[in-house]
Amino acid sequence: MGLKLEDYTGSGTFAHGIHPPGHKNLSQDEPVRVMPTPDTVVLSLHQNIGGPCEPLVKPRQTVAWGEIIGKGTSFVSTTLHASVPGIVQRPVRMTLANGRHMDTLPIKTEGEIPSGRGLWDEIFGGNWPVTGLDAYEPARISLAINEGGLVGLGGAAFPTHVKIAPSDKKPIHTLIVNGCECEPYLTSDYRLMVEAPWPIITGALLAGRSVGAKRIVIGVEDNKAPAIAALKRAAEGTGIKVAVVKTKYPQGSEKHLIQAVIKRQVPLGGLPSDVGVAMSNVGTMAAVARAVIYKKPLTHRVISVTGGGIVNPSNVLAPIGVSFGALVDFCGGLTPDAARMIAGGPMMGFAFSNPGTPVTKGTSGLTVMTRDEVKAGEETACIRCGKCVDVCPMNLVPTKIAMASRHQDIALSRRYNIMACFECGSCAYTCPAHIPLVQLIRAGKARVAVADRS
Amino acid sequence: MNVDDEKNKSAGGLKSSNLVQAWLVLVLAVGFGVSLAGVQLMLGPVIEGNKLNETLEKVPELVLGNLLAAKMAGENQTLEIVPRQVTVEKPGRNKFYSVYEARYQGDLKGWVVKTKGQGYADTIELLLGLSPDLHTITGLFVLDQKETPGLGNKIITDAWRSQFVDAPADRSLVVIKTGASRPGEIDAVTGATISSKSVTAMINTTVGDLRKPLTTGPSSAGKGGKNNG
Amino acid sequence: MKPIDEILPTAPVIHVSPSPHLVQTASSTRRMMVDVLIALVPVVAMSLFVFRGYALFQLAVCLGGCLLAELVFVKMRGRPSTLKDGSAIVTGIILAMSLPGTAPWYVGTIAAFVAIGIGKIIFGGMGMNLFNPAMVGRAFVMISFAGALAASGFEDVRSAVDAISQATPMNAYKINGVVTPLTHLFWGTTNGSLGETSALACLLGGLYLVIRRTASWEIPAGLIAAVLVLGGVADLAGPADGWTVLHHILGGSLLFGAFFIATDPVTSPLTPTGKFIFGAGTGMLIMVLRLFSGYPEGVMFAVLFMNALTPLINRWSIPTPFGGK
Amino acid sequence: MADLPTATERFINGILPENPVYRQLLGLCPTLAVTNSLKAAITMAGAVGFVLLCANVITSLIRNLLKPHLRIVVFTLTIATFVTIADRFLAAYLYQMSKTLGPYIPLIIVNCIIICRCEVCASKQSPLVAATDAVGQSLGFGIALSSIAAIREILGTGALLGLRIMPASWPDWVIMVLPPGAFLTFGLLLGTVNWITARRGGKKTA
Repeated sequence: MGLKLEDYTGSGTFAHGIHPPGHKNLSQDEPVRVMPTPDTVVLSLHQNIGGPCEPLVKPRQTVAWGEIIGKGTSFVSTTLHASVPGIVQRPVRMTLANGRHMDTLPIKTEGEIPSGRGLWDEIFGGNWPVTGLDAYEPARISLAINEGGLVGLGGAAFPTHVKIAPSDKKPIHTLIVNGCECEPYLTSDYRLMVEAPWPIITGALLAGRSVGAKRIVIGVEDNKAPAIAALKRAAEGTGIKVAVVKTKYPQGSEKHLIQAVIKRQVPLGGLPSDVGVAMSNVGTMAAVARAVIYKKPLTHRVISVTGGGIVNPSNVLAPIGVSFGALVDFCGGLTPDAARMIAGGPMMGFAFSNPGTPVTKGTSGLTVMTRDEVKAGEETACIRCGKCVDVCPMNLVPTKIAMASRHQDIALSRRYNIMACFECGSCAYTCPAHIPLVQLIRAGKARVAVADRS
Repeated sequence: MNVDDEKNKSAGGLKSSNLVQAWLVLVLAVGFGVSLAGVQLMLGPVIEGNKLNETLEKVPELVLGNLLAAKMAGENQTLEIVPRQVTVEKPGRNKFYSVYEARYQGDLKGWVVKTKGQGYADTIELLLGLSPDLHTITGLFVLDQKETPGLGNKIITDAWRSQFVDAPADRSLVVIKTGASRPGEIDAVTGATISSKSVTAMINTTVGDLRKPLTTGPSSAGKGGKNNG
Repeated sequence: MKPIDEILPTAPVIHVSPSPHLVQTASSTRRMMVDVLIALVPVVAMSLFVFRGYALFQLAVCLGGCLLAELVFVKMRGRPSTLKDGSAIVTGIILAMSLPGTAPWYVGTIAAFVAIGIGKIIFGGMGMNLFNPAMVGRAFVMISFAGALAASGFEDVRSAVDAISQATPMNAYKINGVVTPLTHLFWGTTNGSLGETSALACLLGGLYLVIRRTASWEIPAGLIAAVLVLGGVADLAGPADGWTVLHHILGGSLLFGAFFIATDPVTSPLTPTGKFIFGAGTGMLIMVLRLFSGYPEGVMFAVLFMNALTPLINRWSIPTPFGGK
Repeated sequence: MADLPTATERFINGILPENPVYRQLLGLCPTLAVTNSLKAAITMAGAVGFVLLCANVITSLIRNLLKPHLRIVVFTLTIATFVTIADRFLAAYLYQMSKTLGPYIPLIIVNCIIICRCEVCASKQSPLVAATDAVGQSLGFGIALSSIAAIREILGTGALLGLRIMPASWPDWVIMVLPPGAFLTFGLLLGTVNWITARRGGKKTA
């Protein structure tokens, strides 16, 4: 199977990978619901990969919706805005879902913002031009993105202005918009593509112009036919292509989508720009369009609240900083057999236990799994069946790395390229001996990183 | 222990002197050398004798058979054994055989040939007794072998070796798996066909090689190599 | 307090753990063992059909021996019983299938104890062993009691079964130059070790394993390819005595070894490249042993030798990571 | 000096607590090579004992005259001499045994037990202590070799010292008299000795 797209040499897939059950039917046909503005939001000062931001507001200060409350401290860092209007409270140190302890700015809601359909229209509705975008200078686009506080909404939360900045050193020829939502359960990007394809297209055109890409392509997996149709319709006449790639985990990984679309391998430790590609998530593109054209910052995002442990699995448009507990309540609460709350999807997401944990810009979903689903098999001895080798999308030997890591053998784990692992979890999913491979490798990576520093 | 300490103190001077060290090593070396020479002088002949005896004491048995050899030993008679070396020219190389001529009161009673060849595990060394006219095999002894214990090394058993006694030497012996009945057929050792075949093949080759040098007499044997006897 | 799992689910109980949170529950080590057992069905059935009581007897001895050995040795180490994981059963059946039916009871018993004790437990139990346990056991008795095994087992003239009283095809060829017809080798109506006679049964079981991905296809593929190449060369170079490369493939324990012994995951390399090298190396050694050594068959020693090389092959075949040079 | 073991301690230590084979893992080359029959093992142990005794006594006698950096040279010289003497004697009076033992008698020169005893004991203590130490270590070596050889000979040939002791129906475990048998037997015995020691040690602390 090929892409059947002119100029794109990719085969639409990559080597290895797994096919976990999708469980997308729980929420894929649920139109995005708009959550009423919560009483408080808690905004972490560290919402992205890179440096945290510095608060610009004092406790008890009144802020408006979208007002800048934090400023990036470094290049790889971005602006933070109030996602609701209200009064800033004293900073609190909290544990985020990913386990990091961070200073947060709670804001007590006071004042009105559009609600329901009104809010949706405010953010995704309106007029999304596909022509006349030449008026926007590349440098201005990047600046507007930074001012909008945009980060990658797919989960990694890399500041978007860094990715989309025009660069002379590494010319970009292709912008790939990542519409692959390969994590099981999650459907937030899917719903956005179906319901609001126009801002995505506009945003992609703007981002493409900013990086100087000659080609723009949106990669979507073949299990999302309605999204493909919607995007194709919206993209008509713009030159943007939709690449239909194979449904497989982890197709949404940057490097693997590039391989699937243009058949280029991003070098180890390198970035997509090393092969002339810029990549961003579909949700980010919609936010780019809003930030550049309407000068509106990122304050809300679509979140999938799903899994067998949620009474009414849904896709929710919610302000950043809302607590996961409030999201759960909005979706009917937890079922009695709910056993694990995960920020993100079940393959790479972070489990947490405090319902007060706030949503950050990179939170693409909340998956609540049931007791039966998380029942882990008993760990037995590795019989070296090599199934983990067969599925590793990075072409590594996970069991060797994990064992080297278990025995704290840094040299051996380096020889097996431990740092190339991006913890997608394919190996641990497949392992018949139920060895916690990812956990071991993660510990090993930390150890190697420490050794590298000293 | 105190005594030791005092000794050390007094020896301190000796220990640090290079000259004393040199003399010590020299004296030791000479002492050891002399004692080794003594041992060699004393035991050398015995060892050489052992080596030769190992071969020679088998000769009567191999030429005359067990009974006759025992009888001769009982009557205190001995065979005259003349060792010689026979060289056989083969394409590309020469092959040497140690041959022992067994004579009794001047009459040629038979030959004993030392031969070696590749077995299953390692080289096998054989002593082969032949009648004077080289028509029959009169005996077989395995001098050295490293065949698999329990299988291949059964070639040293009397039972297996006795098959060769009185076997015809003027045609090739054949190994068969079980039930050798006709002359010239040899039963293989169970589970060790390779070892059995190796020994038989070595015998066939040796007899073939030596037929001409030995039957044409000692004088003509010199044609292929010099007579060392 | 009861453990969390035992509390009735009347209210959500949230606990955390690192990702991934999704596990493929359908696959487990036990399931893989069961797959091997299913794949062994045609082989066992064929051996029961050809050798009747002899096969039943050998199966009982080896299976009993292996289970008892596993029980005893694991207990000696003070570990919880590992009988349930099924690996001892697999070892037992493969061992029985690799022995001739006529081997006396003590051969099977000693082989079983050596297989489990020296082949597996001494290395630290399942997953740790360097050599294929069944082959360690077989090698031990093969060297110890060569007389009672392949070398002369078929000479048991008291045997009631016709097939037993003939030489194995490999021996018949090696010693007397007799070529067994291909059809006999294919269906398995010849003498030999219990499981090796029928090429058809081995192929059926092997295909099941490969399709289930319990055994990787690379090993049998590499092995058979190497035998084809070397056997083909021998065919062209050697005298036409009727023993062709096809006889090499269908005869002896080649297919049984290729599908059931060489594919033992614990003792074979991890990566596909490594597996292919392992298979090809085993195939080459088999042909070298068959053509040039004193033994008529070389599968066991070839597999054991390549087992010893497995850690090295693993080291040679570290795959280039995605995006690496 | 005062805390060096006495003659009695040296003697007892050599037999089990510091057994050269099982506890120190020294002299493994002959341990593996000549233990397929008890007779060969005893002869080997005897030869090692003779060399060890002579080397220890001579080393002890000259210990006060010797500079440390020369000691290995002198040890080797001494050992080589006595090994040659032992070898010649065997060839002269036990010709068949000498053929069986083959190169392993000359190889006693590099047997680490002897160098080790010269270094650890003889070069520090009096000839009397050195002599008892040599006897103790030789006994320990002999016990180790004999235990391995006895097991291998009985299992491998059904006999001990050439006398058949197993019933006629005993199937000889041929592998036991082959080199792999040496490794297996030695490994299992070593494991057993360690296991027993560990258990006894465990009880003591408990």
